[in-house]
Amino acid sequence: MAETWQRQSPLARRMPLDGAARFAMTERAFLAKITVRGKVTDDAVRDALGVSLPGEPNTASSGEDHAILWLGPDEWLVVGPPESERKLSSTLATALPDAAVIDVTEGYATIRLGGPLARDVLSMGTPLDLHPRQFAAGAATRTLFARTTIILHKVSEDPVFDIHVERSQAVYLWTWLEAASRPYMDLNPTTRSV
Amino acid sequence: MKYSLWNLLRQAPRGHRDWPQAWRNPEPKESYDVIIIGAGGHGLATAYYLAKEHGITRTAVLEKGWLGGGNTGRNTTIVRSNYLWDESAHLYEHSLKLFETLSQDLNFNVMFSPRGVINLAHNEHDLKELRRRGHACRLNGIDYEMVTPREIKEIAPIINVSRSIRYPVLGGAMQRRAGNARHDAVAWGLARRADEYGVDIIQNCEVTGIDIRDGRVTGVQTTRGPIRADRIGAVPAGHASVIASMAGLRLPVESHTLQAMVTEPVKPVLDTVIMSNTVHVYISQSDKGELVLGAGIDGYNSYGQKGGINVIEHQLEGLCELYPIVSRLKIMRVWGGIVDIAPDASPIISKTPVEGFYINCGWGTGGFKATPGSGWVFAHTIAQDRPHRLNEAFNLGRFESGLLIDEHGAAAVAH
Amino acid sequence: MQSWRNSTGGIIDRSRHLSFTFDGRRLSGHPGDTLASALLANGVHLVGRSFKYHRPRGIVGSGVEEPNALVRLGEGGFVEPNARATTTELFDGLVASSQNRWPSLAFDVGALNSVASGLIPAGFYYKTFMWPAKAWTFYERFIRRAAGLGQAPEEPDPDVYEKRFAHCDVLVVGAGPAGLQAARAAGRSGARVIVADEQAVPGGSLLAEHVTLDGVAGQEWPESVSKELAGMSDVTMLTRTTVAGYYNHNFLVAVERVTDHLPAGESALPRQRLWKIRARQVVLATGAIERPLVFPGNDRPGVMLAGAVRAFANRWGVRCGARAVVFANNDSAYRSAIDAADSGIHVTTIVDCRAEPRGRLVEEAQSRGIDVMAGRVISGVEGRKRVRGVAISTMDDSASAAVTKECDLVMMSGGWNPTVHLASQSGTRLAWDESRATFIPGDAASCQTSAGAAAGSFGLAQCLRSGALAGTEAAAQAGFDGETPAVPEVDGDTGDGALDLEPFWHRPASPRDGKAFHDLQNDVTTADVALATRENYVSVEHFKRYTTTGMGTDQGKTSNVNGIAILADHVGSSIPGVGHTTFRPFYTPVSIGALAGIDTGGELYDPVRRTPMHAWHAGNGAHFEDVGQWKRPYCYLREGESVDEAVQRETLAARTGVGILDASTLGKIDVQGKDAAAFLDRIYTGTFSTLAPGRCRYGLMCHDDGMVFDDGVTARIADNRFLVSTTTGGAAAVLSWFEEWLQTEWWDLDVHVTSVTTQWAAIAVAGPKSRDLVSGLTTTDLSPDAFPFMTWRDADIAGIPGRIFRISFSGETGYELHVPASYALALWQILMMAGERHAITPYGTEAMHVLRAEKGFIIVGQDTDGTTTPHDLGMSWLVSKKKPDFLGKRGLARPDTLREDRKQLVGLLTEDPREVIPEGAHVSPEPGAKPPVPMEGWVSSSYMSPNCGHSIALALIRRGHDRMGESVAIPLEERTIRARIVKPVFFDEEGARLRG
Amino acid sequence: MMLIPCPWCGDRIDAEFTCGGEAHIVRPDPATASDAEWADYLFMRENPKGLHHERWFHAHGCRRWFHMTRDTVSHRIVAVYAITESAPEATG
Ligand SMILES: Cc1cc2nc3c(=O)[nH]c(=O)nc-3n(C[C@H](O)[C@H](O)[C@H](O)COP(=O)(O)OP(=O)(O)OC[C@H]3O[C@@H](n4cnc5c(N)ncnc54)[C@H](O)[C@@H]3O)c2cc1C
Ligand SMILES: NC(=O)c1ccc[n+]([C@@H]2O[C@H](COP(=O)([O-])OP(=O)(O)OC[C@H]3O[C@@H](n4cnc5c(N)ncnc54)[C@H](O)[C@@H]3O)[C@@H](O)[C@H]2O)c1
Ligand SMILES: Cc1cc2nc3c(=O)[nH]c(=O)nc-3n(C[C@H](O)[C@H](O)[C@H](O)COP(=O)(O)O)c2cc1C
Ligand SMILES: [Zn+2]
Repeated sequence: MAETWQRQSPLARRMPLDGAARFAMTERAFLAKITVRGKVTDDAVRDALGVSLPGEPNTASSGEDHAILWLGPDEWLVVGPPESERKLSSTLATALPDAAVIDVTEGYATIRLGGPLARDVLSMGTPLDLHPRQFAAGAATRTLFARTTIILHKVSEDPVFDIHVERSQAVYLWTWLEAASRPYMDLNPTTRSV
Repeated sequence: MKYSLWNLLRQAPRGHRDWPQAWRNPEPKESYDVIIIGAGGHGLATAYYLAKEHGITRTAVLEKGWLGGGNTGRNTTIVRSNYLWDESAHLYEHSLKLFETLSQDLNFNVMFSPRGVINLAHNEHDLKELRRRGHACRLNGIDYEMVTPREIKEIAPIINVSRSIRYPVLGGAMQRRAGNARHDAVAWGLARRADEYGVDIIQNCEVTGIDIRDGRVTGVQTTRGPIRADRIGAVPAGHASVIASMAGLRLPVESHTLQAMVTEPVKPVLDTVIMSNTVHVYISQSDKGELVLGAGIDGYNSYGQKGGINVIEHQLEGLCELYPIVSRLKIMRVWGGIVDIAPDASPIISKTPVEGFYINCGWGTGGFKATPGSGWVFAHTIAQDRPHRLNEAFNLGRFESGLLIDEHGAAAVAH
Repeated sequence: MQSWRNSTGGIIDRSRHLSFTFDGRRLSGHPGDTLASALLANGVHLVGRSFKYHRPRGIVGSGVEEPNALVRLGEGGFVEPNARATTTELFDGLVASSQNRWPSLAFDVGALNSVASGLIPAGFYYKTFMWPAKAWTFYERFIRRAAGLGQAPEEPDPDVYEKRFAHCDVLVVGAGPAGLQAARAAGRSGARVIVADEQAVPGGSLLAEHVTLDGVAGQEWPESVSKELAGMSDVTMLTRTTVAGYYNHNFLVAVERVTDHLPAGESALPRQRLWKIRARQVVLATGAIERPLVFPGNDRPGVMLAGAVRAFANRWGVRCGARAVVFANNDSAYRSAIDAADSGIHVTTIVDCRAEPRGRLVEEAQSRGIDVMAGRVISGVEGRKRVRGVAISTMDDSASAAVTKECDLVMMSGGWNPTVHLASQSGTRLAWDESRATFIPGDAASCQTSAGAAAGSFGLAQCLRSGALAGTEAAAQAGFDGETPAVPEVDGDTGDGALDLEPFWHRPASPRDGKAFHDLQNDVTTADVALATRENYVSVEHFKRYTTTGMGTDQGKTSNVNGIAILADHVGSSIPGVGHTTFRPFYTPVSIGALAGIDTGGELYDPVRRTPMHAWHAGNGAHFEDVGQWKRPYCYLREGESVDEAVQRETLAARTGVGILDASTLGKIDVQGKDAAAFLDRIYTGTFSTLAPGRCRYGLMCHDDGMVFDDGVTARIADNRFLVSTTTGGAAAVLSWFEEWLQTEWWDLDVHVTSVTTQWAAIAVAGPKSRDLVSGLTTTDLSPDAFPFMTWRDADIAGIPGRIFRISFSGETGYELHVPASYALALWQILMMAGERHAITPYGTEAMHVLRAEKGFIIVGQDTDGTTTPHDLGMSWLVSKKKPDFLGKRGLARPDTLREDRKQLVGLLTEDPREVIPEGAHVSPEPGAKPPVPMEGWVSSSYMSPNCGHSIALALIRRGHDRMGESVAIPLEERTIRARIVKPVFFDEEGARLRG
Repeated sequence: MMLIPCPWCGDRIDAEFTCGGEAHIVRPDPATASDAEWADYLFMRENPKGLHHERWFHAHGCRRWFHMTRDTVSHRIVAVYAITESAPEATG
């Protein structure tokens, strides 16, 4: 019978890139991800998760265990620790009776990027302006990336970015990022962040 | 003076001093029997066939810019007739046949070059669609053959038929009688001949209004004054809605920018035309040596002859997949045209609710190939006040009754 | 070796030698050289053959304007045709060769065209090659071979390319004095600035001048400004970067040549990088391009732009000749003459078409012993592969007045054209400026301005000032206020840039004059203009296309204005009256590789979507097909098996034992909210509000014209929640369709739709043994009574929390198992193991297609085509008559959708049961007729059915529903197949298996 | 490449959106609409040269539909307004 260890994340076969000084990339497997749509109040969310709703478009709010990403005027993505999706969806469903709560944990893969080149490599794929003035830590949005759609979350100013991408396209995105960063992995950082 | 090698030889020592004007620049007269709006290929062909086939020569062709400067002058010159539905197949085939003798007919070399057009299939569904179209073509008497990747590679050695690319070439369909014609020459040759018949081609004359009395047209307003006529044929391509609105009509078309481009000229590398719907790119090489490239439309209404770079990028990504040697060639010029897209990707060649007002539009991304045929049936429609058998189905009424001629499969990518 | 190189002067590194070859000849140059400057240093002037007449051609300019010196670079996959020698940076080992000549540059057979040139004026091909009618393709072959310039590479490109987006407050295009000042001003304000210049180092024309700015040598000043800019954290200087296209809303595209100046393979960096820049404000400081003069023989190697000769001398320390004659209509040529003379060229004469040239420059030239011949023009050039002398005559050409001067270099200057390409692309209209005889930018389109020579200021001090002002203003417009930087004190500048120009466009040609070219690259002469005029190709656009003026790789940088002027003269109009042609991208040609970036080559071209079981499929013989972006197993090949055999085996196995199919790609949409049921009632032709939770129902979706566009099974999960399934290819479109109706029309409905396609993986288990197999893995009671057809249950499947659906597209007893995607591979493997005793068979999409065709189930997109209604499919039972409205209802009630003679879905049985009708074949009532043969339908699906033991087909045939039992003909190329119209169900008509 | 001001996400490149064509087309009552009225609703368009009220969908962003008034020649964006609103007066 199936055991938890038989769970396979979409990027399980990929070696993390560890060019920490320049560009690092790794999968964050099995994070719980819940889409919330509809009428949601800040109070209810805060009561349930201890995190408030992000107040502004293109932002996320984060607590110890959870991050809530604004994706649209009636759409949020709640991200929680691995294996918590069942509990998280029922908590949310109870707390938010007027909202649709959909578990999409398995529908998305998450890739974490870091290093001084991360912004440059991202700029090769996304038309978003990633200048710290425009896209500071805590910013989050859905956007176009190369030939797919991603949810981009700037986790910290170091910088660290989390990308959530539809599971079936995770390998594509990984391959793309790997190819885009390849010329720089053996070099000093030479691209310019603009 | 007739265009011929003999006359070229005679003119050479005289520094070509005696060649006459290809067409006149007449002043608009007060009235005509027929006014054609738009001196694109279709408008000029209409005027030409009105004269040639129906003896109507008191015709003015009004053009807001320079003749042939619309989509006729900015298309990728692909001419073929392998359409799916009978109605389209018959119309385009009629046009292809006219193309085959157009140079002689016009005494102007339009460089019709039946070098073959290949449509590629990149998946099972494509193959099915091509086969279906092939069976239809065969029964319609239109040449069509399925070709294997190996055969395609022989015809076009620069193509990559490896199975390892994203959308490998699984096969294709070829129409050998299809090919290219020189876009400008088609417009110029038609203009010269129509002019010989006495047709007034009036450039820099924009139609700004259509005069209607008791549900009948009586003439037009133009930037060069009013001109009277009780039959008006509008062939304004991308501007069809603008003209129609002057007659109080709305049309089932939307105007979009369609871009095309050329590389720097190189020695011949490709002697046929290759189109691909799935990879969204088509390619041929002009006689001057440029690779002529096209793709799909920009996704929003536009009357600007300039599109977005993203369309170009995606098209060239596909091009590099299929033809790896092009990567170091350079794009020299990119331009756009305004195409009028109909919901079923088929044209409208029709009478309208306004008597004496006829419309020919909706050719979208693919009407160059129809230039002579479209003019031929439109001339008939205007002269007889009823459609010819070949354009009967392409009426405006089909949108009301629901009998659309859905050619998306055969027309998807521009051509 | 470099006998034409001066020992001092210029900004090249004489301490290092770079070796390169041209047509196999080994030559040398220095870092800082372009290929052109190195060739000239070696005394090489003849570099190519012209496009049409194959005339010998030399280097004319010193930058992007170059019309002639196009060479082929590199070898093997690294070949680049049509590279401008004047902008190609020299590196060690560079290999260049000349183009468009055979067998050699010095002796070119194509030059016969020159002899026959009388026969091939502009547009000659329109007038001949028409007889006999089919002969054109014969002539065309020769024309094609003669045309084209360089040769394309024959191998794939080994280099990689990169694209990236960038954003800035101010983009400065051009880093000449104006651009650098603009960048400085904007940078100091704190704005985010990008400066792009196409050259290897910033400085623009300053690099070719002898001046000082605030006491710093003009050739060094740019470096000092760059240093200042480098210290600003939000300023980016991009050199070797050409801004090539200007798009809507200040979106510009630039190409950076990252490693083109390095030997092939030396750097791991991309060859080129495409910058896609969104700028709030743009300052165009793109400089100006010198205009040639049009006179007979002006194409001979050794006839050069005066400014280029000056640049070669000042920037590269190269003398372009020993003895020069200057031909000018303006003052700037005098500066070039003076600098040329100072560099060691013996400048004997300035032929000036102005009647009375005067001023300080004239005196200074004369003081160097240069003879100024006023009111004169060059009327002819001697020499073929190199200038040997010129004939000088009066304006009105009294031949008797002609004198000849020996020279090996002619320096010409017809004035300057501001580089307005990008300004014009941006939508700024150009205005004709009479005093400078050129087009300059008129009122700028929004968020953009031109500065320096690009705006028509030709004096250095003015350029510096206008740049500083433009930069300050642009920054302010973008919300950054700063002080305008001071204008450096200029010393050595020779004036305010007033050219004192008197236009000289051409002299009416007489036949004995020889060819005078206004477009060197496309070989267009003044005689061609005359011909075009005579034939009434006088609209500037007709003129361009008829003569091909400006249609070469240089896009007329040196030819357009001259061409227009000569045309204006011929038609008796003014230059603004004639107007100019359209400036379009790209400013200079851009490689296709750069525009494609890394988004090409297999997976990077378009995402490959994979299911969680993909690796298993790949490891077990899957023969994949592309369905949209998905890879799906078409069948699984066993050793020695053909695709057809595999499909037959799999099809049979699913009806005799048990088969499993990876159905994960089917679209799945979670629909929830109080009005979910009402919503689906509007979307589907059928009714879903009556569906009980726990049950499933098949439905068709139509567009509002009544044509079928997707189908699938929908399960009611709870009162307010449904799971809609869609076709694999239609998933995204259906989701968008839902959103569109919900947001734009039915915003009163409380419904949310979310894609869960990849959340759930799906495995279809089909076959008489399926219950046995699945029940071994779950405690859920699968007996038909407890778990009937078209129901679903939450279930624990092999320890995985999932759902079981009792639905079947194969028409077989079967289940669809849905589990969270990460468990799907494990479940698949468990099923394979558990199914061993039933010889479980994974089957692919094709077996699935055969199975469903046996049952007469349709595939949208295969058995429908955008003109097919539910009634045509025989599915009227799925179209509600009770609902007041649903999408498509009214569309289905139009006269032509109601007709009885529409094409309707039927089955076909061939007379010969082994014969499989080719898919796509058409049915004809008169199969033997001569084309056009009438057609009354077509075969949409056709297979050999191993379960029926004969072939089966689905077809859409006119009035088909009324024609059961009728025999029809399907004419093929070589024979006609006969078949009988039957109901479109071939297997288990009662559905015993489905329900059993 | 237009810069489209999404009412929710702010300025984004046009490639993130899909254009839904002419706005404010009223779906007639299917029970009473004539064939001509239905054809009008399905297919007939103003397709103006100049200001165009149209619908856009932020497909790669917030996935919201909204209205926009744009000049189809210059691509100047004149107004952006909610999908539930009717065309602003001033932009005719
Ligand atoms: C980039 C591109 C590539 C294409 N490639 C192909 C291809 O490969 N093969 C193919 O078959 N088709 C192709 N097409 C489509 C084809 O070009 C057109 O369908 C065809 O040329 C239309 O011809 P026309 O004479 O109807 O229109 P046009 O040539 O556009 O003529 C219409 C004329 O009407 C004039 N006009 C408009 N309004 C007024 C007014 N108010 N008063 C006076 N005059 C007016 C216009 O100025 C214009 O000259 C392509 C189109 C484009 C833009
Ligand atoms: N009277 C005369 O003799 C005369 C005439 C014209 C210019 N000039 C002199 O030329 C100078 C003009 O200064 P300026 O700063 O205006 O121009 P500039 O020519 O010095 O600099 C323009 C720079 O822009 C670059 N450039 C042009 N288009 C580009 C593009 N699309 N992408 C990237 N880079 C591009 C050029 O390569 C050049 O480096 C002054 O010194 C002026 O005196 C003199
Ligand atoms: C088939 C074809 C080939 C072309 N070849 C060239 C060419 O060799 N050089 C060039 O500059 N433009 C070429 N063009 C583009 C034209 O210069 C021009 O851009 C196009 O006709 C649109 O007109 P416009 O740019 O004036 O709006 C070609 C156009 C077509 C349709
Ligand atoms: Zn948005």
